Amino acid sequence: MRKRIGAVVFLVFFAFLLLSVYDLHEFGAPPSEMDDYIIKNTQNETGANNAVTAVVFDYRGYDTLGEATILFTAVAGVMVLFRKGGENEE
Amino acid sequence: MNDWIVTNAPILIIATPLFAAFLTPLVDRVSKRGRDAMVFVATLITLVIAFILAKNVFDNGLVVYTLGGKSVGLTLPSGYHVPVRIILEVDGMSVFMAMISTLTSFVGLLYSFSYIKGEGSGKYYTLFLMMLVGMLGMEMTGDLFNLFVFLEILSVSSAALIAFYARKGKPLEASIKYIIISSLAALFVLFAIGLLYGEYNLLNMGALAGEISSEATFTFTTQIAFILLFASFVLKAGAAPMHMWLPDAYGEAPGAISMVLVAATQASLYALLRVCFTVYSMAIDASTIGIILISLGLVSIFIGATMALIQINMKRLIGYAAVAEIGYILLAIGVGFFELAKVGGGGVISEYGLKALQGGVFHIFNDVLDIGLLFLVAGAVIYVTKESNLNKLGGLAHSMKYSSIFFIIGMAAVSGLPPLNGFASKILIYESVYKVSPITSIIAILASIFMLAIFVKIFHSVFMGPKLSEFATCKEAPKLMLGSMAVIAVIMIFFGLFPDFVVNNIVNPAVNALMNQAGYIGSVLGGV
Amino acid sequence: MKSEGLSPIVQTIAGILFPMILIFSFYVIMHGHLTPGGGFQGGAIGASAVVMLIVAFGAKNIEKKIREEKLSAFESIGGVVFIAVALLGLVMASTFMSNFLVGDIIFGKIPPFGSNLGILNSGGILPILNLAVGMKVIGGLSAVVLVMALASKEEKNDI
Amino acid sequence: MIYNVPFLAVVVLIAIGAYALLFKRNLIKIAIGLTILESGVNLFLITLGYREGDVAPIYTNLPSGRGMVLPVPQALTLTSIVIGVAVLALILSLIIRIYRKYGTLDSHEMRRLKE
Repeated sequence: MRKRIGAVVFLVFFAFLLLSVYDLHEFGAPPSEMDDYIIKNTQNETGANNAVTAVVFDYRGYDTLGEATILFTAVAGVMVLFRKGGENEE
Repeated sequence: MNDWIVTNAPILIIATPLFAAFLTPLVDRVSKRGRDAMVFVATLITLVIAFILAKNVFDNGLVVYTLGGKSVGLTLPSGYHVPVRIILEVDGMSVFMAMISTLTSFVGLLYSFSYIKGEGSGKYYTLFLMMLVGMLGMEMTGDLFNLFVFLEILSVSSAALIAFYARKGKPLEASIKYIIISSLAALFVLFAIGLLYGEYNLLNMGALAGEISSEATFTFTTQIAFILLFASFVLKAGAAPMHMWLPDAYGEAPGAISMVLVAATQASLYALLRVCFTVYSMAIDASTIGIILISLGLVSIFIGATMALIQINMKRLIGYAAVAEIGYILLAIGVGFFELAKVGGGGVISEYGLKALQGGVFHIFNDVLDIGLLFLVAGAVIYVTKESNLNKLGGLAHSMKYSSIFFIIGMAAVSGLPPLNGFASKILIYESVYKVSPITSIIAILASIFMLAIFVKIFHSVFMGPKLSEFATCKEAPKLMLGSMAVIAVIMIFFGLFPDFVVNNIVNPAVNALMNQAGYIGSVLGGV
Repeated sequence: MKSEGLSPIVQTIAGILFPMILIFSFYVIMHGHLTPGGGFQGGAIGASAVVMLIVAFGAKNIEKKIREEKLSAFESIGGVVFIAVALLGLVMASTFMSNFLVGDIIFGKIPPFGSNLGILNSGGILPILNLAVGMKVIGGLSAVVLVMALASKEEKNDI
Repeated sequence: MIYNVPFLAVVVLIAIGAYALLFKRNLIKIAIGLTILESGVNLFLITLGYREGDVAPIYTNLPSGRGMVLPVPQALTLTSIVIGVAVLALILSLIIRIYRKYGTLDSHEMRRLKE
């Protein structure tokens, strides 16, 4: 019974996702107002030839700070999990 | 200098704890005391900046901050009509949440100083600061993808801290449950962001709200993106049908982390409000969403109150009470949303609709304080006795006088007894919900009474009765722990005694900010 | 220590390859603003060099040479540099993360518009941030792999 | 709409990942499911930025007369991949710990939280 409910939920979910991309723009022709600005101005605003790097470190550099933070957090988390000692805690 | 701080406060509030978190492992190698001092100072500075920012926003309205731009207020690149860079947008609701986050983190840090000892304490404080960064980042940002990034920071650091006692089994189970559910929710948030990006080529929430402002542009893809965002944030906020991770996570985390986790859950709730009220409020059928929120709230109240009854672990019981409290918030917000639909938006709302929103937003703060205080007391009990089973605990009031007083304050506030803060917000909720549906209001009141009964029972079993021999050597909790509990208790009593002052000065700006969608859009796109 | 690590052939070749991979990683990091790549990609390459050593020599032997706390500190320095550069943007120019080095002497050249061969001395703060993130990723990923490798070697009764 | 096949591939990937999350009991398989799901979302972001006939958005040695695909989705994908790595590292560490503690990876067998 549990499995059957799961299957129904799963199928509904699958159909739902299919519908969601069905209505999206045609593949290969996206709207591009924001990106066109970046492509046109990346060289004179950031001095970088690579527009992706310009987005990663300049236009959306704050996100990159966040993602570097996540990596740092995960490393700290892994080290906490495997730390030595700690038998007598709590 | 002062102006400089005020202008740059939206980023400094995030950069300060982040910088300290990166420095912690380096300082930890040199001196443990130095590390503690640095973490304390960083959190204190963050708290101060939060209040400076709050004053600025309450006085002057919404603040924007363009990251990497030529100037702070230059949201659009010169001569262009869409925002390109990441923009922080801080309105009344953001600073309201920021005050909650910084306050709980500060108190939680004080508590941790005497609670956390031994190996791994350096990493503990790193992760602790990262939780603060994650919450503040979510609350400050005006960019959807950025919201996702900080949501993940919050999830990863919380999961690592829930599993802090990694030698035991239960924290590991709670943690893996939490991290899998969190990343699942975050991935669907990301998918929804992708849908919105593919549809409008925008990531800024204000600009997106401007695009989704009418029925015509509210396409099918956009609707599905809304459903995904709504479901994910409800899941992260721990509302009832998707609450299963919450009592485990709250119950197994170290004492102070349980309290900060409550604030972290409210950050997800904030994201839900942001999506409903700001990004989609013009286009969605608000009455339907209102009814969905009300039913989610009712289910949460019901499940939270009934499941709390059968728990024998003290912290899990409080965790279920937290589910019920989230239910009250969702109920009130749902009623407000329902009323917003009736008059057709535009910032106009009926009197009791406004009251419902006030009650709901006020209750966010009170929930964190009440449940947080109970978790702190529970943490102290576990710290002293090494026992969390309610059937084995007893007679602790003989040795832990102050803790038992704080527990009474906490339980009275959670059950909505006057003159505490829980009463102040719950009376607003009951009053306004009664106007929409009397039966709902009665259920909410009954659930509160039920919670009072549960908490009186556990108070009796934990603190009352004769002194048990196995706890004969137990002393009162350390002073620093009592001090942090006292800070929370004093704020709660203050909120309970002067509810009007709080509602007028803190809650109302937040509520107005939530309803002022045009202002939010205008601050990005200009024109208002 | 007999069971630790692979055969001497593998160990020798890993020892020879290790500096080469690090140099390649450095190249990918420093040319991040000109060619495909950047801090994360280069950092992942560098971390793979460390992982290769861990596989070849065994985690215990590597840990004697370099402790995971050192790697973690290395990562911390990367993070501190990143946020310090971002804060310098706030102090030197207008906003947090602003690219204050464009037009300056270091990394300040602005390339001609359109297709060009690429100038290494361009990109403003981008190369510095690339380097910081590269440090972070090398330190972070190798620390994670080292810790996990050590943990899976631990005796079961150590729990 | 034959041209929307990449989007369909995304949906299939996400569905496979969701299937593993819903029906599998082995924690490692759940982690793999999460990774597949994440790959699906990353592929979705990348396909969103594709413009027909265009090249990567890098000006170094750009072939003349060619346009560029959108750079932002690539940057978002990069961010999302690193986040995925971090989360996966944490999940795998938790799984190692759990296996040490209980000696099993079956999520149904370790329901000790139900008191």
